[in-house]
Order: sequence, then C-alpha cells, then structure tokens
Amino acid sequence: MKLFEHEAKAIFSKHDIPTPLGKLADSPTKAREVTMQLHTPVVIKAQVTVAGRGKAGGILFANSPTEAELAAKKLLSTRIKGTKIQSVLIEEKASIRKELYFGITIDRSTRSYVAVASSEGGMEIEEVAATMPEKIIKVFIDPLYGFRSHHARQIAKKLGYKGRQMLNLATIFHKQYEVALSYDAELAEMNPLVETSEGKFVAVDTRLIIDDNALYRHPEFKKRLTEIEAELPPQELEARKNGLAYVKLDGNIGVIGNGAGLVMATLDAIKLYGGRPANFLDVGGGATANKIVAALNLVFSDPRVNVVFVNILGGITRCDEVARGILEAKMRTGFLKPVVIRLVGTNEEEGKRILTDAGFHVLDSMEEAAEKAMAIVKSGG
Amino acid sequence: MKLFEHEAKAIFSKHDIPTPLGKLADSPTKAREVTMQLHTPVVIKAQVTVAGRGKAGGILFANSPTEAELAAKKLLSTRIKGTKIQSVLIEEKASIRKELYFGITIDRSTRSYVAVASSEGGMEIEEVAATMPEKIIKVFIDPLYGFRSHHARQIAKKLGYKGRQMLNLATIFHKQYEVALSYDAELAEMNPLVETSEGKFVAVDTRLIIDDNALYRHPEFKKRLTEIEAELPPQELEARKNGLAYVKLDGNIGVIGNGAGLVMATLDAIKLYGGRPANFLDVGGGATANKIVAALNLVFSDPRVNVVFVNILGGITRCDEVARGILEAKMRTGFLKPVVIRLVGTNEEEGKRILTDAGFHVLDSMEEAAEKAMAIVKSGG
Amino acid sequence: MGIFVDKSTKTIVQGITGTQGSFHTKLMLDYGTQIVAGVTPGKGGTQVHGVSVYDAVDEAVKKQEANASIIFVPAPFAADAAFEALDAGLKTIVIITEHVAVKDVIQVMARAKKQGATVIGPNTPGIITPAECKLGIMPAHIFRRGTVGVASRSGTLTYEIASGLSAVGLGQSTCLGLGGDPVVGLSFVDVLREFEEDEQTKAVVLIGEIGGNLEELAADFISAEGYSKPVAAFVAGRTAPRGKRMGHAGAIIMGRAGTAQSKIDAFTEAGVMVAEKPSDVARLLAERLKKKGIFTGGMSGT
Amino acid sequence: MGIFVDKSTKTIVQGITGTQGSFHTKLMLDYGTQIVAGVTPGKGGTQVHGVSVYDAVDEAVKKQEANASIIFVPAPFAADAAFEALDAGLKTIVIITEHVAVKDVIQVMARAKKQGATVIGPNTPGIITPAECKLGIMPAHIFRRGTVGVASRSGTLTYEIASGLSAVGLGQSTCLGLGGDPVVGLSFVDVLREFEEDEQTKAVVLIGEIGGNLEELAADFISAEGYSKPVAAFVAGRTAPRGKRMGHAGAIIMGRAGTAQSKIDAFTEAGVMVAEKPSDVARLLAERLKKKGIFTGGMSGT
Repeated sequence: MKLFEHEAKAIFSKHDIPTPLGKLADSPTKAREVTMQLHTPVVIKAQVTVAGRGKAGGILFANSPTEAELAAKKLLSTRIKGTKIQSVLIEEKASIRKELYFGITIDRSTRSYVAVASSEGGMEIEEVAATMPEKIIKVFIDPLYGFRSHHARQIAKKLGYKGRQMLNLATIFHKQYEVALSYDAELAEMNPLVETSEGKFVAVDTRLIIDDNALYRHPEFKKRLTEIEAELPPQELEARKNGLAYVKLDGNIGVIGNGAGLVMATLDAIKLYGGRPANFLDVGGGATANKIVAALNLVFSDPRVNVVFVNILGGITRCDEVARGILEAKMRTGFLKPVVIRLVGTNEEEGKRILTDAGFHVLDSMEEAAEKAMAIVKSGG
Repeated sequence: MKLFEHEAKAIFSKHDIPTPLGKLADSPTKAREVTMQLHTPVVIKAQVTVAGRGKAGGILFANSPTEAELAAKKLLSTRIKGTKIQSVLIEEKASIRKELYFGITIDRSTRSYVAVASSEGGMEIEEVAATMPEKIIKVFIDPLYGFRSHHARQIAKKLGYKGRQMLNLATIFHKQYEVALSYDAELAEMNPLVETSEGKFVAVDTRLIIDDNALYRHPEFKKRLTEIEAELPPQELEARKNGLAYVKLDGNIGVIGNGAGLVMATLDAIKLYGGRPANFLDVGGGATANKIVAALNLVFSDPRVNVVFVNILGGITRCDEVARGILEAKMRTGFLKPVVIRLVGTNEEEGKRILTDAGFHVLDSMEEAAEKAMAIVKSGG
Repeated sequence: MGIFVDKSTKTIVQGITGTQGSFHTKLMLDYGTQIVAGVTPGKGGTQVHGVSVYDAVDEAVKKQEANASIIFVPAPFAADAAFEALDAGLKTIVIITEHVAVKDVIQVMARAKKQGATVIGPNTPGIITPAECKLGIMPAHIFRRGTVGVASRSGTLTYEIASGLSAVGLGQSTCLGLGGDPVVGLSFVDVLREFEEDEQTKAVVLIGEIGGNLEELAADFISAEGYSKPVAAFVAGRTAPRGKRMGHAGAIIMGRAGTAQSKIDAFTEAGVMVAEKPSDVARLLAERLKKKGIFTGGMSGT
Repeated sequence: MGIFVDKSTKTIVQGITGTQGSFHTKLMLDYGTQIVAGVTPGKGGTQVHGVSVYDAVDEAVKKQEANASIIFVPAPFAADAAFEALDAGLKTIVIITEHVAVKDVIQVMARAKKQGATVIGPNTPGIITPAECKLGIMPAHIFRRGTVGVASRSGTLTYEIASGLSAVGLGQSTCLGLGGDPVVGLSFVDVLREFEEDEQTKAVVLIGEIGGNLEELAADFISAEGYSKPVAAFVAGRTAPRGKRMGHAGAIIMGRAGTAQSKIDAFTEAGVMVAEKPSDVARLLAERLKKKGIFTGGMSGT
C-alpha cells in the first residue's frame, strides 16, 4: 500500500525525523489559511501516490497566501496520470544547500533489507543507479543482526559529512530503518533529504510503501484500504472485489488467463503478432465459474476492447469449471464481442465439450489463439 | 522497577492476555461500588510490590459489596512489611481447576532470557525449583532468534495440554514474551496462571519488573518513579537523591564503604565478630566529600545506630576527599556517636593526616576496624 | 536423481488438516511421494488420508525420519511453520503459501542459510522430480521423466512450457518453481549449480519474468563459470508497464530496473537460447540437443 | 603472559573524549598500556593525550592494527559501541560502563559468542596483567607481577584482596573483574579455563558475591575437571537479606537461590579454600603454596 506523502511524513515525524513545517489542505480556502500560518515561500504539493508527480506538474510554489490559494485551486481541479487530486500538502520551502537520497528497501538477490544512499537526491534513485552508479551507497542489512548505529554513521561519513552533522544524519538514517521495519515497509524513502543552508537536515519528500501481505499487522491502515478503494477506477475496484489481479493497458485485445506468468506471456504473444493488449487479468489458481463470469464482465466493460482472448491452462484450475463460467457469462450478458478461447489441461475434454456444444471454437495452442485474436481485430472485430 | 499487580495486569491485558474482570479501589466506598459491577465472590488484593503478600494477609475474599467494603477498609488501614497499602485490586474470583506458573526472566549462566513454566503454580517458583525440580520446565531463548511460537507450544504440551487448550496456552506464553521484551522486563510472570473449570486460562496474579537501566526507553514510567519516591522510607529516599546504594538492615552498627563487594564484606566481618550491621551503604567509586557528608548524615539519622564504621579502600576514590567529607560532616552536625575509620589507598597519607589532625584514629585493616566497632558497641557506645 | 527431491525423500506436510493441505496430500500420495507425516498444532493424534498427524514437527521428524517438509499453512503462520521445520533439522522446505509478509520471509531465509537448508518458495507451485517425487500443487500429468531441468518464477507458464517439452519427447529431470514473491529461497544461480552437478540433467530451461535481477545474475553466472549444459530461457512481461505489479508480488519493473528486455539481453549475451514464445522453448532445445547428439526424439504427442 | 591481555595487546579506547575515557586513557598510558587509538563518532581527527581519535572503530583498527577495545561510552550507547568493536573484528572487549540495559547486554554477548570474541564486563573495573597491560580503571599501584590469577565480581573488594596478596609477596598473573551486572561476558568457569592454560599462573583466587550461580558452576567445574592449580575463594554477602540488591545489579538473592552459604558450601565441597575474611585469602594461599613448594616468600610489605 502506497501511503500519501503527508501520511508518510506524519509517521516519519512521529519517529523524530525532521520534516518541513506544513499542513494539508483540501480546498483553496484552506490552502490560504494554512499558508498564513507558515513562513513564505511555500511549496504546494498534490497528494497522489503515482510516481513522477513533479514532472507531471503536481508541485507548485507560492510567495503569499493568495498565490497559495490559486496554486491549490489549480491542483485540486486537475488530474495527475488519471488520478484526481483530493488534497495538497503546503509546506515551508527549505533553503537547500544539498539534496540527498536515503531509502530502506528490499534486496532480492541478498534476500535482505538494504539501505541505499546517494549524494544525488531529488531524482529517481533508479535513474541515479543507471547513470551514476558510483554515486550510490548500498549497505546490505544482516536480517539476524539489523542496521546498527555504526552502519548509519558509515553511510553519513561516505556522503561526506563529519562531526555533529555526521551524527545527526546517522540518527535520521537509523530512525528511518526503525520506521521501515516497524511498518513492514517495502520502501521507506526520503528523496530529497535536504541539507539546509544552515547545515540541518530535513526530509522534504518522503515515500512509504507498506507490504500488502503485512497489512494484517497494521490494522491502523484498514480505513486507508477503504479510502483507496473509493479512489480506484471502477474496473480496478471490480477486480479487487472479485480477487482478480488486473492491470489496465492501452490496447484493444482483452486478455484473461490463469497464472501471472501465463497472462504476461499471453500479452507478449499478442504484441509479437502485432496486437495491443487492453489489460492484464489473472484469475489465479483454481478459479470458479463465478470468477470467470466476473473476469469476462470486467473485460467486456472496457469500451476499447474489440475481442477477448481467454487463455486457460488447467492445473488446479479445472477446464470444465472455466467452460461453465464462460457459458454463464454468455447467458447473463450475451457476448457482443468475439471471444477466442484456448483451453487445455485438467478436465480438458469436458470443458471443450461444453463450449463446443455451445458453439464456441476452442483452440489448443496459445500462439494459434493469439494469431486468431489478431485476425479478428484486423478484420474490424 | 517493580510494577504493581494492577499495572502489570493492565499491560498484559493490553497485549491480549486474559486477566480476571476487576478494578482498582483506593477507598472502602470505591471498593463497594466496584464490587457491585462484578460477579461475586470477589478477591480483594493489597497493591504492594513487596513479595509474600498472600502470607502477610494482603489478600481477602468477599461475597458481597458490603463484605468487599469491609475487606478494603481493613487492608487500606494496614501495612505489609512496613509498606502502607494505597489501593486494592478487586477482581472476580476465578473457578480454579489448576494453577500454573509461567515467567520470562534472565538466565545469567546462559546469558539469555529463559521461559520458565510449571504445573505447580500459586507458590514461589524458587520454592518449586528447590523442592520439586522435576516440575520446572525451562526453555532458554536464543537472543538472535527469539522465542518462537513452536517453543511456546512445546511448553504448553509439556504442561499436559493438547488441542485448542494447548494452542490457547501457547498464545498466552508467546504474548508474555512479547511483553517482557518490549518492556525490558527483568521478570514477567503469571503466578498463578489459572486453568478455570471451563478450561480457559486467566492470569490471576501477575508481576512485571522493569530493568532500571532500561527505563530511559520507557518514559511512560517516569511519573511512576516519582510516585515510588513518594512512598519510600525517608532514609531510602535520601540515599536515592544522593546517588547512594542503601539497604536498611536490623542491627546497630552503621556501615559506609566504597564498592558493593567491599561493603558486603564489611557487613560480613562485623557479623563474624558477633556484631549486627544496621545498613548497607555504598558510596560508589570516586565519591566526593559531599557524598561522604550525605552518607554520614544518612547513617547517623538511624536512631538504632550506636557506632559508624567507615571502610574506604581508595582506588578512583581519593582518601583525602573522603577525609574532608568526614571533617565537614563533623563540623556541620557534630558527631554524637563514635566513628571508626579504616582508610587506605589513593592519597592515603593526606587523608590520614587530615583525620589525625582532627583527632580521629585511623586504622589500616578492615578486620581490625570491625573488631574495634564491636568493642565500642559492647562497651555501650 | 534430479535435484533436491527424489525417491528417497520423506516428507511431512505442515498444515495437512487444512483444505489445501489435505487435498494436495492426497494428490502427492497418489503420485507416489513418500508423505510420512502431517503436522497441525492442536490436531495431533488424528489422521489425514491415512497419514498420521502430529502437534509438532520435531515429533513427526523423530517418529517418521522425515527429511523434507511442504508447508500449506495460512500466510500469517507460514514463517513460524518454516522456523519449526528448520529447528527440527529439515534441510528441504517447500513453502506453497502465498502472501507471506516479506519481513518474515527475509528472517526465514537468513535462518535457513545459517542452518544450511534449502527453501523453495514461498508462493511456489513446488518441485517435482517426475516418476520419483512430487512436492507441490502442479498437475502431475504434464510432466515426464527425462533430462531437462526446469526452474521458473511462474506456475502456469511452467506447465505450458513443460507440457511443450513433454510433447516433443523431452522429459524433465526436475521442475521447480522459485516462487512469485520478491524474496524467495532459491535463485536461478542456485538451481543452475544444482543442475550442473546432477547427472540426469542434460539441459536447463529457465523461465523468468519482469522484476528483480535473478535472470541477469543467472546470465552472469553462465558466462563467468562456463556452464557446461545448454540453457534455454523464456522471459515473460515484454509488454508490462513500469511500476505495476503483474499478478505476482515480485513481477514489477522499478524505474529502469527489472525489464524483460534487460533480462533477454543478458541471457542472449551469455549464450542462452531465448525463446520468443513459450512454444519455442521445446523447439530450440530439441534442435540444440539433436545437434549435440544427446536427443534423438521428435514430436511424440500434442 | 597472563590471560586475555599482555604486552602485545594494542587497544583502542571507545569514548576516549569523555571525562572518564580521557582520564583513564592517561592512566593506562602511564602504566605502559599500548593505547593505539581512540574512537568517538563525530570527533575524528582530534587527539587525546597524544592518541589519535577516529570516527569509527574499523578505521582505527585498520590504521593502528588494534586487537582490543576498552569502552567508556554512556550506557545507552555502550552496546552499540560493543557491536561496532565486534564488527571490526576485535576479539577482546572491555566494557567499563555501568547501567547498560540487560536486553542489550544479552544481544552483545550472543553476537560476541558468534564471533569468538571475549567480552569483559560490563560494569567492571577491567583487567590488568601487572607490569604488562592495564585495561581498566583499577588503581595500578596495588598490583604486582606474580603467579596468582584473580577473578572477581567486585571492584574494591578485588583491590582489598589483591593488595593483601601483594603485601605477602604473592604477585598476580592477571586480575580481572567479571562485572557487577547479572549478565556479563565471562564466568568464573571461563576464567578458570584460561588460568589453567596460562603458565605464569600457579594459583587462582575467585572473589564471589551473592546472586546467580556462577560460583556454584565454578565449584562444579573444579570438581568435575580435576582442576590442577590451587584455588582460594572469598564470597561476600553472608549477611545480605533476601530480595534486596546489594549495590551491584547482580548482587541479589532471589527466593532461595544465590545465597553466600550456597556458594561457600559448593566451593568447600570442591576443595576450594574459602576465606572467612578478605585478609584470609592471602594467608590461606601462601600456606598452601609454601606446602607445595611453589612459594617461599613471606610478608614483604605493610
């Protein structure tokens, strides 16, 4: 679960990590009021969880309450990457001497948490890693030992700080580690972590992504889950409710399959034959007829979809159950768009019989099916 | 820091360990009111941190609010081992099928926490260990790994439980471990942990002793520290304020020394010569003259003291500083009781000179000095 | 033979009394897997499909001389189950459970490393050495005994590719799923090492996907060590957008890292045959093995 | 010779810039101890009594080839300092600091064990091998080079007994304080083992006190292993009441456990000479060593 910047900041701040003075506003008037209590200039930041907010125009500056009101008005009436902006965070602008990066995340290859720091803050860390790998400091954290205070000091020192500043920075790093671990974070990040012109450190932008699998240990975010659902596009909400893994893409061939790898491979095959998938949709293992119905409804609801490709390789999933789901969906809604079906594996014969009896043509090879879907699209549906 | 039973219970309960329904009362009237909200019979327990409360009459029973009021009245007007009872905890009496023991404490020899359980709850665990060692289950906890849920189940099983009961009991054990670690406990104990006649488990009496050295991590107990001081006998309060380690004993020879081992050995020597020490008082390392003055005042304030034995072996502690402290104390208060001084070590000559000039006789051997103190006591001071 | 599990593997099922545990115990027994005991705390003394259930792993291990475990317990308790198996001295542990918190997984892996144990998963279909031992939930009929070792980050895609291999007469030595989570017990490199040592294995198939850099590390390993057996690979997710989880928790492109192209490039550079479509894997491998004279078969089924 | 520290020991002082650290660095240097560096995070680049100060232990160790550390940092940071020393590969660590939280101490000891390092303390006066190396805060003038190994749970009482030994001409091979806390790095048994191996040591003195069972375990060890060197002991706290901390955090009788009598009985049964008064230790030991022909001296001081 991605927390909003202001939520992450509240948590960081509770753990004594310095953050800029500021407050949330959900209306231009509120933005004006908030700014009156702050020293100008202020920065007004759209509260969205999508990446690339700055480039998308989600960050504005203001020198007075009136300017802040206008800026908030502008942001609160726009969308960033399709997401409506519900609130803005207004903060005093830090006087920047240097922008640093610090984050705690998961390293797959060492199977551990890793502390990542860089003297090049303010840009995406993957960008730094790709273009200036020598500017990245990584300290892998022994899971049975933890990130100790001398590890934190080592990083602060490598960033070029000494004396009191080195100690202050190390303390911030260590606190962030504590936040990351106690909140089951996949990523806890300060970017930039600013060294002000007075030599102090302030976490100017922060991100905190909680491991969804650990949310049961953090009931305080339950409410947040409901809020997220309220903000979701209707298709994603529908998918979530039905336990379907769904990602919207920008093509016109709807895809349904069982198993993440198989569905990804299906999208790739479509592309290989020159097509453009409209979505990723994994019904998971052992899908029931009902789940298949929900999946079909979901994909059909996308107006751009011209054809739907159902790719099932039965393992725990039973082909007859899938076939029944397809029939039921057809009976309930009628299929206004063509459906290409590939169905093999557990109870294959029964599944094929059901579908053939109902007039469907069922294929054995996913490549063949992908080609057929393409042909339908080319022929105009 | 020893927490009161009701404080420990509040913490245990917050961590989902079942405790009896009950409430605190600081007056007989309150006791009546509290009892009216509970199912009788109830148990009324004096809230004191000294051990052996039951044997000392600190636990009473009542079948009605009126009886509870009377019982509370009785307890609130008595003392247990010299401590005034400030409040009583009134709880519904559990229907007992079996009394168990479970505790997490520190094992010195393995340098780890240890979980201790016994099917013989309700008595002091050291007593069980001494008389029925086969009834003690000990599981040492690897500090780098922790007490895992299967360790807890193992203990529950060894106690003779299976099925749902085994799981419930293991959960309670595991939660207690979490409490012990997160509160820096020296001892977290449920005794008895009762199996009720319905087969449920309830922590009927609980103890939680926090490591004093870790209190800086638990600011919530700061207030508690002040309260403890308010309840201390005046001598112990005085000692605490002056950074002196003081334990009241029941003899008539006051003792002041530097270093815990040396002071203990001094008490032992006095006893060896047939005397009875009035106290243990360690001024610690590097004591200043002021500390010596405070120590002398403290010991002199005990009316039972007939003679004071000062035993100093200077290491970081300087003999001249000690001598100056003795002189100053004498000037301020006048010594109404004889003082025997043994003074050797760092700056010994200067110290001896100061004291000899002031008319004191200074000895070199602690044994000799102990004998001399004894002689003074025998001669009637 | 094969790797990690074979005829001699004696397994306990942790969470045997649950729906999944019980269902798959039956299927594994049917396959011939030696399931010697089950463990569900609090249900000791009962039986599931004729298998004795114990309260604790150490008990089950002692009484039945087990040397492996397969875990079906719910996510919040899966790590604890793994710790219990590790403490009982088991050296092969398959965690089928998905949605285990990554913090817990990290702890389990560190402990396993310390004890020299192999963890497969979590969020894996398991491992199968065809005709010898199946520790997992994969449909058994797809697999045939043979000489191709398969390691995969994905379940159904493994079945897709394995059935393609079986269809051309390329049976498998061992097929295993690394698991779909960001942190799993085995890497492609670990598995490559094992297959290198395994006499039955003559060629290796790696089925990767977007996210992380296990594929890149495998490619580095193959180049650096001069891997002796032919390796074919398929990488899913060429069309996946940045920053989106594609079904698996581990299948996500972060910034520039973890793209399919990066993995495909690395494999190609290391001399690994990279298939464009799942069905190409069997074809590429059959051609190569025929050239080397290791394989003489042809299409033997659909 | 002696145990743990000798002429060749090169030490860093952690917390060298603090009042205690700086003061005792001077005294240790005066004694001839090789203090090769100091460490105070944030104060790197300065000097204390001519000793270079570094920000980190690994830096100091690398530049000055240190092999031991003595820690004077305040209690809340003492465990972290010890972790840093352990991570830098130091194998002998003396923690002078008192009031370290026991949870932290337990972690430090577990880590030290894993790394094969020796921790002396916390809450110890330190260790001295007279005429070679002093790592501690004990008054140096009390000690003389000789053949008696001394291990103690108490500071001043050690000085009392050591000065008694010195006075009769019984010098010391090494004197060390285990530390006054409930959990400390060394036990009497650990030290007995070391003294058994040390050629310079001809006899051992153990200075115990109430609380815990280190003395009983030492007695068991002496009986079971047939200890080859004469051992004398003094146990403080015969008059201590139950349940009260006598100055040291570790000096407390819990229920029936940890009484002086229990320890004295155990020692007596194991053939250890138990002194009634501190001054008896030197007398008992001198008599025994004279009988064995190891010691010929007599009273040589006050």
